[in-house]
Amino acid sequence: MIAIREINEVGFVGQMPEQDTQQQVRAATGRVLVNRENRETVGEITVDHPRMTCRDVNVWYGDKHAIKSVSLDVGRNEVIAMIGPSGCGKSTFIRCLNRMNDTIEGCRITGAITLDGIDIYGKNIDVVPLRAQVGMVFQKPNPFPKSIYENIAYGPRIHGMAANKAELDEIVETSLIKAGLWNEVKDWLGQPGTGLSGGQQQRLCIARTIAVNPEVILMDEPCSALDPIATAVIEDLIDELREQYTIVIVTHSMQQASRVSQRTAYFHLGDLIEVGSTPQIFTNPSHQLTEDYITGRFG
Amino acid sequence: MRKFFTLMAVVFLMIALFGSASAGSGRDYINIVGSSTVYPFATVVAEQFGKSTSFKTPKIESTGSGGGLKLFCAGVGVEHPDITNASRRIKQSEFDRCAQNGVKEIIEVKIGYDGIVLANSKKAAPLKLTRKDIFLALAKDVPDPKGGEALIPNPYKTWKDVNPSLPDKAIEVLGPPPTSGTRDAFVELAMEGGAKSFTWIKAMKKKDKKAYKAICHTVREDGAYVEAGENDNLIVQKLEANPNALGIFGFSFLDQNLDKVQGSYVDAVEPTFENIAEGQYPVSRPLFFYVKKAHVNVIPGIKEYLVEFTSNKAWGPEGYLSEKGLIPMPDTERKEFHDSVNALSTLTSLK
Amino acid sequence: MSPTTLIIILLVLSTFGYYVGRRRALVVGCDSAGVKNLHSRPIYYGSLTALCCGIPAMLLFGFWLTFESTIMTNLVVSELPEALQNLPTAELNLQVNKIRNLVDGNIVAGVVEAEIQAAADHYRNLQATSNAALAVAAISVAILGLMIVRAKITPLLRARNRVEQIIRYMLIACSTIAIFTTIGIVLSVLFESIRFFNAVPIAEFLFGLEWSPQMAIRADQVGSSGAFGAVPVFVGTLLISAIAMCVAVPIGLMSAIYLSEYANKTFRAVAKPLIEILAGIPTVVYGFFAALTVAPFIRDSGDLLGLGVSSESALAAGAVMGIMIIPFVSSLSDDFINAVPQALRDGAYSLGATQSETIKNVILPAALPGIVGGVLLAVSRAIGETMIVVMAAGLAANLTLNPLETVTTVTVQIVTLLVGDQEFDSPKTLAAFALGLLLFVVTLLLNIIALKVVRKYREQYE
Amino acid sequence: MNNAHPNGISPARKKERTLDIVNRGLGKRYRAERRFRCYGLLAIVVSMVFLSLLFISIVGKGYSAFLQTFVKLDVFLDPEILDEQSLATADYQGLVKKSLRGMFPDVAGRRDKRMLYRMVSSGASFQLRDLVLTQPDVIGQTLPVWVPADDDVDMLIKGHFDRNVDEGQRRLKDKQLAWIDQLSSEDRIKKKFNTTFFTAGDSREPELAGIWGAVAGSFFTLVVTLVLSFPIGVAAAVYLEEFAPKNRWTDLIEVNINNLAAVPSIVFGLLGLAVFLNFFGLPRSAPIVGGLVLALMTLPVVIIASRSALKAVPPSIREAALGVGASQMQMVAHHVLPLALPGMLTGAIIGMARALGETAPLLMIGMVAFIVDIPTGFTDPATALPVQIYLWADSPERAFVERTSAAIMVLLVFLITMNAAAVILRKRFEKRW
Repeated sequence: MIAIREINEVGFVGQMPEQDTQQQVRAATGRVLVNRENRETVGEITVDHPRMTCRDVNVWYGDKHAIKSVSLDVGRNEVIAMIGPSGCGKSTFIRCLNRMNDTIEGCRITGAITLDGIDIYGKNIDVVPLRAQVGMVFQKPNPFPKSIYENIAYGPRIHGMAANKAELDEIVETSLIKAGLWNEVKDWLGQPGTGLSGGQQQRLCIARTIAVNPEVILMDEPCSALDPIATAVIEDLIDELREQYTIVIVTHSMQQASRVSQRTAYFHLGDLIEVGSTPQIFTNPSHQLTEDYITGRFG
Repeated sequence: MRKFFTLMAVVFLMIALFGSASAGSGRDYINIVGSSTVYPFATVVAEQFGKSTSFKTPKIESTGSGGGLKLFCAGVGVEHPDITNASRRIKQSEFDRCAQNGVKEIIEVKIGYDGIVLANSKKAAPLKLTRKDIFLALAKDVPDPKGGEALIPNPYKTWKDVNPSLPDKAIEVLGPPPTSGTRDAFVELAMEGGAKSFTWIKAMKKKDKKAYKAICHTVREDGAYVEAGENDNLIVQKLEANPNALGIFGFSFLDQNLDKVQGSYVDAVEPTFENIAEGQYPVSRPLFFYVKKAHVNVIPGIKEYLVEFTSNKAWGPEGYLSEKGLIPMPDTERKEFHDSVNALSTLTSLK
Repeated sequence: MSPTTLIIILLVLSTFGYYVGRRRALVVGCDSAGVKNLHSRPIYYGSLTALCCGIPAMLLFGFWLTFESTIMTNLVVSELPEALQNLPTAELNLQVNKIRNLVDGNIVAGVVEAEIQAAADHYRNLQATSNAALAVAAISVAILGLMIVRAKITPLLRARNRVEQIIRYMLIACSTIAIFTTIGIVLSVLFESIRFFNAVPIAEFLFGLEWSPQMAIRADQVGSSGAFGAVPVFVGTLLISAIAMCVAVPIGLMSAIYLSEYANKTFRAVAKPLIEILAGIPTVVYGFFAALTVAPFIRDSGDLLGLGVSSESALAAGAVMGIMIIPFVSSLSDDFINAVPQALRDGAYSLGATQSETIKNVILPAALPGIVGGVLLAVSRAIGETMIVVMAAGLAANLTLNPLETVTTVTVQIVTLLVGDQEFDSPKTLAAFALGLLLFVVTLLLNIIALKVVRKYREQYE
Repeated sequence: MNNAHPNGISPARKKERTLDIVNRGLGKRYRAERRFRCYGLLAIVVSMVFLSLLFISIVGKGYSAFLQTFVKLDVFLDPEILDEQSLATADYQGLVKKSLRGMFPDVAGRRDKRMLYRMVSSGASFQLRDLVLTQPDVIGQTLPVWVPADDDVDMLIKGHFDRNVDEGQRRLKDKQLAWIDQLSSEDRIKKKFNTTFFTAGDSREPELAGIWGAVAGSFFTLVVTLVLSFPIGVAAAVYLEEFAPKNRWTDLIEVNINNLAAVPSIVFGLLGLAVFLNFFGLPRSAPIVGGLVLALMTLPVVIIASRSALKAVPPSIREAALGVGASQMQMVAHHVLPLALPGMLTGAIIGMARALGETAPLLMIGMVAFIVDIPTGFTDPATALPVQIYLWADSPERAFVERTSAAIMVLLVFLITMNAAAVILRKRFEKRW
């Protein structure tokens, strides 16, 4: 197959500066796409009783076509991982799920994304409750320049979730407990959140998200700025959170994806190449691109 | 690099040009300072003088009579002013100070009269005051209204308190600071005049002149008298905005703004051109300027400026100064000063 | 030869030196093994020659001009007849002025006496001689410099380093001017202030509650009591500044928020420069506006409400000053709001905060230190603002916090105390310098704090 | 929405779904949102209102100053009065008066005559003099001459005086009004463009006053300021940004510069008074002193702007230059400075604009005098445009209010042009690295 050879050829350019790689890969896959007339995703994109469904989602940043016709379901109480090389659109994709892309100028989205059967890009949909339901944790921990307590209490406070101080205290405590941070910070709740270590900050951000009691949590490479020990703590946390929440996690670490997720979706240059159960994707990928990526030929 | 050199070269060129321009050139224009009351008259004369002769137009700074005399008396020489305007006569202390600094020959020129008016906005009714009212309203300490020869801090808040025939309005008077000749003349003519109506105060003049002056000349400082600077025009603007306030300024400002403000009657005399010229209006004072004789043949144009100022077309009854509000002197007085200026006769002592 | 011609000649000479130096370098460089042998590029040899030719000559020229006038005057005076020479200095000075006017061809007053005319001719001669001497001296210095450098040019001469060294010294000299300015300011107000504090105790000045500097300036005049307590003046200044801030901070901050968070590009492109026009309007225009438009308006509206508003109310001056400061606050706040990282906004939005909640609870607290610094800078500007208060605020130093009353400010007092009356001995004029010192110190402290805060804030997000 | 699935909240605290809680408070929150947004818009609207009020009030007061009322006189240039010897000093005023009397032969009495003479400006006689001096052959003819009307007449024609108020409260009396009406009906009154305003120096007569003297004063002052502050400012910025080692000395310089940028301008006036006037003995009221003071005041602005322009040049360019073996000085002169120059120029223009509008320090150094002659050099006594505005704001004549406003308009035109130039320069040369 010519297409695969093309990709194989670009495999080595991964060592070149990122920009060049992308351009080369784009050039290469330009040819790939011509050959791959049917761009349908390999694997089962649907699940029973999906929490969120995406159909034919396209995203443009100005002229740049960042996501190309992606369809994918997110099931209940599962952790679904998005993997793929840099710039493949996985972050863009999850930012569509709670309309964080709205804040980016020149971003245009087509297609349908539903949450519990309701189109979140529908005319009368309000982003505020949507985002309260679909929380998000970012690549770089971004605690507010306030105390730890205030960081957690911020969401419940603006949404009016606590009737009084005691309830708020309780929410803060449970959230911190769930995020596994309680024991570390319970005596320092008044200290600024920015004073914590990177891993703690990220868990603080997770706790902040949990405090609003969302139904879906989006995590955009939550461990990329952390060391392996902090990463391990977060991964354990994700595992625990799965009990109560639906989690969509973007990661460029395949190991992490295999450790925390039940399903994995592989993105490549804006296309969703393959979806499947995590063990299947990592042990027996159906698509050549997936296999190349997983086996480390590029990425 | 080359650009940098060019830049540097230009800088040096400029600095050198300035240097050469400022080094060693003489002053060829008259430098006048002094009263803000005389300023409008002096500037008109200066302008006429500049336009009708080949001399440069004098430079005139408005510094107030006190400040002007101080600068004037600082010494003889190009760096000191040649002429100072004053809205009152030079005082003995100033005269001595001048002499002490080498300014021994001073030519005194009286140019005319100016009424000091207490004016208020046309939106309110004109006030009919007496000098006694003015004294009682504005002095720092006034005779105890209960009688007796004691002084108490000024208790009056409204004009009605001062005199029941006056309106029930708060006393708010905008007037000049003590550096101003207008203020000097005002306290001397209006307040002292009013204070004299108390016989015991009048009697004090002979006994204890200093205490007498302190009573007559000290203006209250509790906010009823607002020192509004020497900017008479702004006072007029402010009066227009505030119908309750009175302003103290020269007649020329009243004359210019007759559509906005009106002068209060003082001792039943309205401040009009005629009344002041005839000496009816009690609060009017002469205006002067003083010239250093030592400068006369050195700084170009001083003599010619004096001629212009003392010409009939300037200070005469139909002269252009009267149009600006200066009240001309009687013919004999004008002639007297005209002659003394022509003869450059100097002030020997203050009679 | 006039100084201007001389300067031009020196410049031409320097240019000539440049070519001589370059040429020499080429010749010297080629003498050995080609141009490559030269330490620096030929233009540096040229530049070095030009500098060594021009700078000493220019310095000589400068010194000459500085002292020329004094020396010549003395020479001329010594030639004057005894009678004139024996005049007191001041009158001699006048005669010299007359001579100078004659020399300059100005109109001269009165009759020109023969001896004065002679002196003027003498002066003119001297001037001609001096100019000629200066020309000869400067040109010879220039040529000498040129020759020396030219002779020194060898392939080993490190011309570039020397040129760069000279330029570096010039740059250093330029950068120290700021220090000299500060020293100049401090000295120029300090000496007079010390004299003032000799007359008025410093504690009385700083803590006195009464300000009434209108002392009698002559012995026979009865002035006011002459109290020099700066507290009312400062309270007045702070009152007006506070009013200004009450106008400027909310409006400036809210406009900055709207422009940076809500407005679309076109709106921003139009509104931002328009707001900034407010900062470009000279303060004298604001003063005129305040005195003639705003103050009467406030006064009239006060009357409608049955309030007694002074026609020189602090409110009018403060409000107009606030308008002036709006763009200052808004553009600084804009900078700081834009400096808040997008990640913080994302964090808040992802929790479901509305835009205003994000702004109020996340962006503003994050930008607060910067904004506070900016506001402090604005306060220091308000305190030092002069023309608006000179034209619209009063002179009466009332110790009050009522914005409807008249108050006075430090700058108003400086202007009224100093404009015109220039003699440096009464506490009245000296008080202006003490106030100037106080003003300088207060704004200095404010600026230092503000700049520290701002810098710290900038580092936080850099 | 589908609420069938248990969402795992601890059974102890039975909680509603987030969505419901959020939706409940949403209306209130959106109202707050809209309110907040409105405040923002309001703030901008308020600033715009202030700006337009300012402009409207000034333009409304001042636009009429660009026109001036002229009166046509038929002047007989009497050879008896104008003899050859004293053409420059002849009684031109008399000629003007005579022609006025000729037009209104029935005016009698000193008072009335005076009122009549007051109708035309005192500048009329100088205008006649200039006419005769330039064209001596007109002597003996009767010429129609347009002379400027007096400021009161001017104000009336422009509608600034209300002619319906009581006579006693008017500057123009009924008789004068009648004469004016007669003149207008004879087409002898006309409003023409006021060239005097742009070509004359200060004057006590509003109809003869112009801003040219002040503009020239401002020009000389700004030349001094520019020549001193720009090169020195750029040199200082280059040193501090490119060469200075980081030590206490340069720290001190930095702190100084930042402080000086925020020191009140009046303090610079005090500096000028003490140092330039009293210590160096430079002349009062001279543009050179004004320029020096303003240069010191603008210097920090120029330095700060130049430094940020230098900072904006990316280090990669410096490294590239150093990498090919340029010396530090060469790197700066050949690469950094040319790239930063537009930014520096922008800063300089803004600094100049600020200096042009500055008044307070000039008050301290005596540039507030009455000066009629147009300054021709750096040491001539001069005033500056903003100071002229300050002086005119003080003048008693009503006609000066419109002239003040007109002078403000001229000043604003200058300032807006300069700022626009700075903006254009920035736009034109702005590089995104």
